[in-house]
Amino acid sequence: MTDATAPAVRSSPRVSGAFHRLLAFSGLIALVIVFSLASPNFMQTQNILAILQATSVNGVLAIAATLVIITGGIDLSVGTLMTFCAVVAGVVLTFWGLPLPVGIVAAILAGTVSGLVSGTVIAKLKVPPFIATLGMMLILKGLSLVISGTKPIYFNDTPGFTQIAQGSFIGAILPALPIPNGVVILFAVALIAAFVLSRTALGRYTFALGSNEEAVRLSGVNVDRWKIAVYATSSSICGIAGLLIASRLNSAQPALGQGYELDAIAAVVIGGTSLSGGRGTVLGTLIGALIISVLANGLRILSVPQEWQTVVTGTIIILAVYADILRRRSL
Amino acid sequence: MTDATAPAVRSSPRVSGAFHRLLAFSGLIALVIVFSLASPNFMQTQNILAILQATSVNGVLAIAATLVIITGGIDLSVGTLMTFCAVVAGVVLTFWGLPLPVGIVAAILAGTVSGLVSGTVIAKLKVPPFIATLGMMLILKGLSLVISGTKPIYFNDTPGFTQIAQGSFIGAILPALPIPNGVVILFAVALIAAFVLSRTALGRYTFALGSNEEAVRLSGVNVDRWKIAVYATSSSICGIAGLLIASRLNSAQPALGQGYELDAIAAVVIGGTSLSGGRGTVLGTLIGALIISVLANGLRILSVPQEWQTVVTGTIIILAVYADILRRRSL
Amino acid sequence: MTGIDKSFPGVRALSQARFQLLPGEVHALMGENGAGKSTLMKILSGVYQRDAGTILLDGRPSEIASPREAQDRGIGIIHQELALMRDLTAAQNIFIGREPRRFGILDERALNRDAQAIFDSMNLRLDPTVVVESLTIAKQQMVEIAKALSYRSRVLIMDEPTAALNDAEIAELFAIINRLKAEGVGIVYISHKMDEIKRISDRVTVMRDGEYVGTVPAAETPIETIISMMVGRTLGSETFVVPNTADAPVALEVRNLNRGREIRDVSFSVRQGEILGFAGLMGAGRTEVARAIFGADRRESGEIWVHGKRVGISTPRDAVASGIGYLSEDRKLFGLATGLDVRNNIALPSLERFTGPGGILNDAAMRDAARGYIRQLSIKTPSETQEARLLSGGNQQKVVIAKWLLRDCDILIFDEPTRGIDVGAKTEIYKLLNTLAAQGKAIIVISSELPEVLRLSHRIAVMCEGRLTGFLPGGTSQEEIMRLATQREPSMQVRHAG
Amino acid sequence: GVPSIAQDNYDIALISKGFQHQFWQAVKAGADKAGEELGVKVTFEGPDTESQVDRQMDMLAAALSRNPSAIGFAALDSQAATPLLEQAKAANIPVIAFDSGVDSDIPLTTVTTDNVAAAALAADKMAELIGDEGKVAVVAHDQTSRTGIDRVDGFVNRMKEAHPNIEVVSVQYGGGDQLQSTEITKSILLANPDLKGIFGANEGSAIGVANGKTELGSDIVVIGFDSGAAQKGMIKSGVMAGAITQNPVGIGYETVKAAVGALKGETLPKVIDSGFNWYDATNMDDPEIAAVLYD
Ligand SMILES: Nc1ncnc2c1ncn2[C@@H]1O[C@H](COP(=O)(O)OP(=O)(O)OP(=O)(O)O)[C@@H](O)[C@H]1O
Ligand SMILES: Nc1ncnc2c1ncn2[C@@H]1O[C@H](COP(=O)(O)OP(=O)(O)OP(=O)(O)O)[C@@H](O)[C@H]1O
Ligand SMILES: [Mg+2]
Ligand SMILES: [Mg+2]
Repeated sequence: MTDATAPAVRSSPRVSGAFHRLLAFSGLIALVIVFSLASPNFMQTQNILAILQATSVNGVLAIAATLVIITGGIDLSVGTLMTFCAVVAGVVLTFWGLPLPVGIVAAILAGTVSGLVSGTVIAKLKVPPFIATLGMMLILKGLSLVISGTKPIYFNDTPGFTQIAQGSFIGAILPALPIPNGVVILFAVALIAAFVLSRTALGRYTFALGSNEEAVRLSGVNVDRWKIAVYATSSSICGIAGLLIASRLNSAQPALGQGYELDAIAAVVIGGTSLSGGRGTVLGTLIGALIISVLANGLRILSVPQEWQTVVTGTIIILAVYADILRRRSL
Repeated sequence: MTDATAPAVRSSPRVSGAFHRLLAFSGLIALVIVFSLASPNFMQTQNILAILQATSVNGVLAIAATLVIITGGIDLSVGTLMTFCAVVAGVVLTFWGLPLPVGIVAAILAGTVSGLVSGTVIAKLKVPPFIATLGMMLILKGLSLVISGTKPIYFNDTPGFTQIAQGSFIGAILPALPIPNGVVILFAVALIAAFVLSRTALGRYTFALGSNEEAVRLSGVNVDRWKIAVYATSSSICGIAGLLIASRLNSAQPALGQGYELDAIAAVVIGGTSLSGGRGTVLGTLIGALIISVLANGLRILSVPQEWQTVVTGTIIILAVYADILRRRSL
Repeated sequence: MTGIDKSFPGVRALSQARFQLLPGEVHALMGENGAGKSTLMKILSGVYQRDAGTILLDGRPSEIASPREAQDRGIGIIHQELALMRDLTAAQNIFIGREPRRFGILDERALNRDAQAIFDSMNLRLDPTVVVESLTIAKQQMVEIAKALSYRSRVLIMDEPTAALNDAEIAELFAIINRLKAEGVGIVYISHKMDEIKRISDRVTVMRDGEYVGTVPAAETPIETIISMMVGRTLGSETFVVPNTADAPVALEVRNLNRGREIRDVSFSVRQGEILGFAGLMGAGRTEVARAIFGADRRESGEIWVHGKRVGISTPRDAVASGIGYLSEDRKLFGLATGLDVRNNIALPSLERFTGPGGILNDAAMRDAARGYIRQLSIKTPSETQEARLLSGGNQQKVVIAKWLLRDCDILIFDEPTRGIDVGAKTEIYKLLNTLAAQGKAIIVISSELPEVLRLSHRIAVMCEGRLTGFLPGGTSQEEIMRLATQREPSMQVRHAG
Repeated sequence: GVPSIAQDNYDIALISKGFQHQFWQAVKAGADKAGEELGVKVTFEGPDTESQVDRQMDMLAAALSRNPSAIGFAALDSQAATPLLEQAKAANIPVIAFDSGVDSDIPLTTVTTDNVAAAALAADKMAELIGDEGKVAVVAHDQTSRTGIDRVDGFVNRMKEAHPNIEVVSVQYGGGDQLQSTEITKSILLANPDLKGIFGANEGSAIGVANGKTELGSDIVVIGFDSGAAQKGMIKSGVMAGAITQNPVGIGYETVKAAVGALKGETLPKVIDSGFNWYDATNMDDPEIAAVLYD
């Protein structure tokens, strides 16, 4: 047991983290190559921007879902929560006529509060996350209709509002690169989330909870508080998604949102995060979300009939995950 | 080990199984009482039959989902698979003009085959159930549109077809009790599923897989084969659901189905089956499905505005599960 | 088995390993934690596939591609980590894959009858219809043994079967082993308990770092020789001086603790610098007491005083805040976040210490701290970023110890601290406990190994059926402990001793 | 019709509000027919539900990336589409609106049905059939989509204005899902035993209403919307009194035709009204009615 007896640990040559991460892109890259060869319209700047723009909302939602899924939970309410936050922004900006920053803060705060509620129901009342967030999904769906008066709320009186997702700060500086703000926000959210996950106490507890909640509790950690914090953080990110989609549509559409949770969770799982918790990355989720949008866009560009688009998408999602499994196994 | 040293196993006085099961109904009974008091129209025979009829499709789907969920898996494809099986019945009966029994067998067989595919993808390729069945959900959705020619298929040439769900064998014998066949089929499926789960090898391995798959493998059991068998069985039951819905609508509607998986899974979880596998009952699922239909029916009977219906449903789903948690804790 | 190689990502578990088993012999397989014993046996039982080497069964080269094939060839195994289906009953676990059927339908009556027959043959009182999740680890272990016996194998591998058993159960197991031996069954016996090796085995094979060291006859070889083969040097057998802690201040006092039938009016205190051993039979309630003090389970009544102040402990967080650390007896379930790496497991209770402004973690400081303990406790791991679940059992245990050391608790409760830990490491841990006590920490050690309790404790508390039946001085005898451990009523001895 | 002349490989992308429903499939059929006759390539896409405004934006964006000759667009929310329509304009891609209008001057023309007027006609027919008094209900498909709002408003307001003795006791939404609409109908009927009629505001809702009526053995008056084999059968068998039909095949056909016209530089009227009709057992086999019905 002393240094003399403990043998040097013979670690086999490890594939470097960076290379590993690059390989994770392979499914995405394969898709991009296939579509580029199949259609000259695919690799156009405009189309790339369209794909990124189409990824922004689902990407942000998927990042929110990633946090919760790493704890071993699930959040079915991300879609309707996004809508709810958008409607809250609509009420604050259009009905009450308050200035833009107030609306932005209100939307994100609406997310936070909703997350505190689901988190509390899950952590304190011990209701399984699936049920708690299913309930929240319905509650938020109903509330969005109630507070909006079942009508879309338009942001015509808040001129800057469409700029949130549709404007382009980067394009204003570098006209050659008119990347919409929505995409920039997606990447900013991803960076921050990745940082939180890897470098902060919140992130560490997120992984720990998913790994073995009982062990965390017996380590003297306030498990409930951290779990609620994770749901609140995740839901605040849904608030950002709400602002993005409202800005893209220049309106808060109260009926939209249900069904989006499935795409978000799919992106997370395609990205290699395990539904049983304890592991996952924001980068993976981003790739997962991109795979979904590239597929949808590419099949449309190729004018594949819509019923076949669905079949192909289903098949490729399975294959992409299978390829990822093979890759991991071979490492 | 000897009598002297081993203390008698101190099992706390156990509430008898029957009583325990009765208590599980409490949420359902509470709802029924509330609605009966609130509206005289609720406790009418006709309305009770309407509720049961409304439960039949979701109930059968939920039973299918129960099997898979007990193994620790999930099946997102139950809804679109149901549709696919209905469309297959339509093709066989209406397009090909074959006799009714052939159509029934074809629908169930379509389910079995689809289950064999998902089961194989999950067991052999190790694709997580969430992704495998998400992919299948999309594939089946597309295929239903493709083989139906994106049009509903009507069963007007197969006169007995509507009888499957809408007729009433019992009513023919006891006119006072016009219970539709769809409801009888639901209960028959429930009985058989309960029997399979508790008394057959398939059922035993279903629980064993959800309890500790690795231990089952180490015990020398052919885990893959049994897992595929569970998915195939579950999907065959979706075939029955397909026949039920097609019979009720007298048509196979290729566009319907997505979204039904959420109701089915909700029924399972409300019924006390754990999403992490290893435990669950068909009776619980049946109660879960009934809770969902009673809620929907009762709120409509009370003419609660639809947006509020959603809010109330969400709240009650959470409360029902919370009450169940409290009940278990107090036992 | 000859020339067996096996590598895992980042680890070479076996290299040119070798093992030979004769019919009707008990062959002990020895080695330090992580030496590769379990891995070698998993290869023999079809769980893992070897990278290289040959396996001969009855002199013929054989491939064992799956656990099923191993069973078919008459090789049975009791795994080190319990491999039970927690939601199934004991009988259902035992006969999984071989359920008796009538007309294709499961025959539960026959199933339970057959299981009961096996339990009877083991002198085990256990209801075959009880769900295994509700059993104690010891009982679960007995179910595993019953399951292995039910296969009627020619070769039976037992990977640390006694880690969770008490002496009476061990005696019963040995009787079973002797019976099997007489029937010509070859038994591979893995254990870290040296006395057992002498008692039960015919030959001993020692492994070190995945390599074969040698095979010796058990009877003729002194324990010291086996140990030095295992660790590659001789260990001094330190004897510990019992320091006088009689006037040291009381660190922890428990008054009238109650919880159902598991804990009945338990009162005791521990002084700074004192090691209080807790002895008792399986199910005596020692773990329950520890968990109740730590706030892991709700207690019905009772007060807890730390350093003379009454503290309200209702969650483990309160306990940790009061300076109490608890090392659980089931590390897989309660001790380790198995998906996290070693570093984060060690830092888990102390994360706040490494948290800077904005909640940002100081990973470098965490790494240094973790490396310190990896060195201090000789935790065998490729690096501090290895996932905890990939460590061998003993090394996982050390990680859990490290996390409480890093948390710097004044009061430490060790529940079966050396379960599944090799001799070398055990000595290290004993030394460690003594050092900690010498530093003034109050220590409670719960152990089912009486020699361990006797060797470590300054004072011994004995429990029976939820009651404290008495306190004994450190140097007492096993007989004295057993007397109190089977005594139903509290003794004359002063209840608030200490 | 029109002689089949190759039109320089025109590629026309139609982005509709839906895809799987029979109404949209009929629009697609009309568009395909025009495509074949005029020798142009036509693609047709739409989101799963009429609330998925952003999905429709993604479809429109992908269609623009394809750089089509012209675009046909049925906006779920006309404001949301403005930036993309601007993009189309900048790329000189003519845009034809169909089904409902777009609040913008970019579309060269709009091929549409007046849903409010169509639903008002349904209200008048309902009043006529129930003797201008009593309780009625509406089962609609969507609470927030344009057609959902217009048809509910058209029906309810017409009742208020022209038929004061009729009370609309319940308006519920079943997402156009036949089964859900069936359950809703049964609840409404059970809660209001004296109900006289229900208006099903689109195809799925109408079939659901008729199903619910059959399952309960009720004898209320059912008025539907749109056509399809099921509704036609129900009207023939008397379960449904009649229905309003739009002319979806005509909408699809006219949209493609207008697009080709625009590409050839023809001037187009501001609105192409595709019209609507009441049909019941008595007139459904009339040639001009049969022509606008679809299976
Ligand atoms: N699945 C695995 N993946 C990676 N490494 C592993 C795996 N299983 C075992 N190892 C490593 O292989 C080595 C041998 O482990 P093994 O479990 O065989 O040791 P052991 O002799 O049984 O130890 P103990 O006495 O602690 O049980 C250890 O270094 C361990 O960390
Ligand atoms: N999870 C559980 N469910 C039901 N009963 C339990 C559970 N855990 C412990 N018990 C029961 O509580 C009593 C006290 O068990 P405890 O584990 O505290 O004993 P112990 O003295 O620590 O023994 P061991 O040496 O087995 O750890 C026993 O009768 C045991 O069967
Ligand atoms: Mg081992
Ligand atoms: Mg214990």
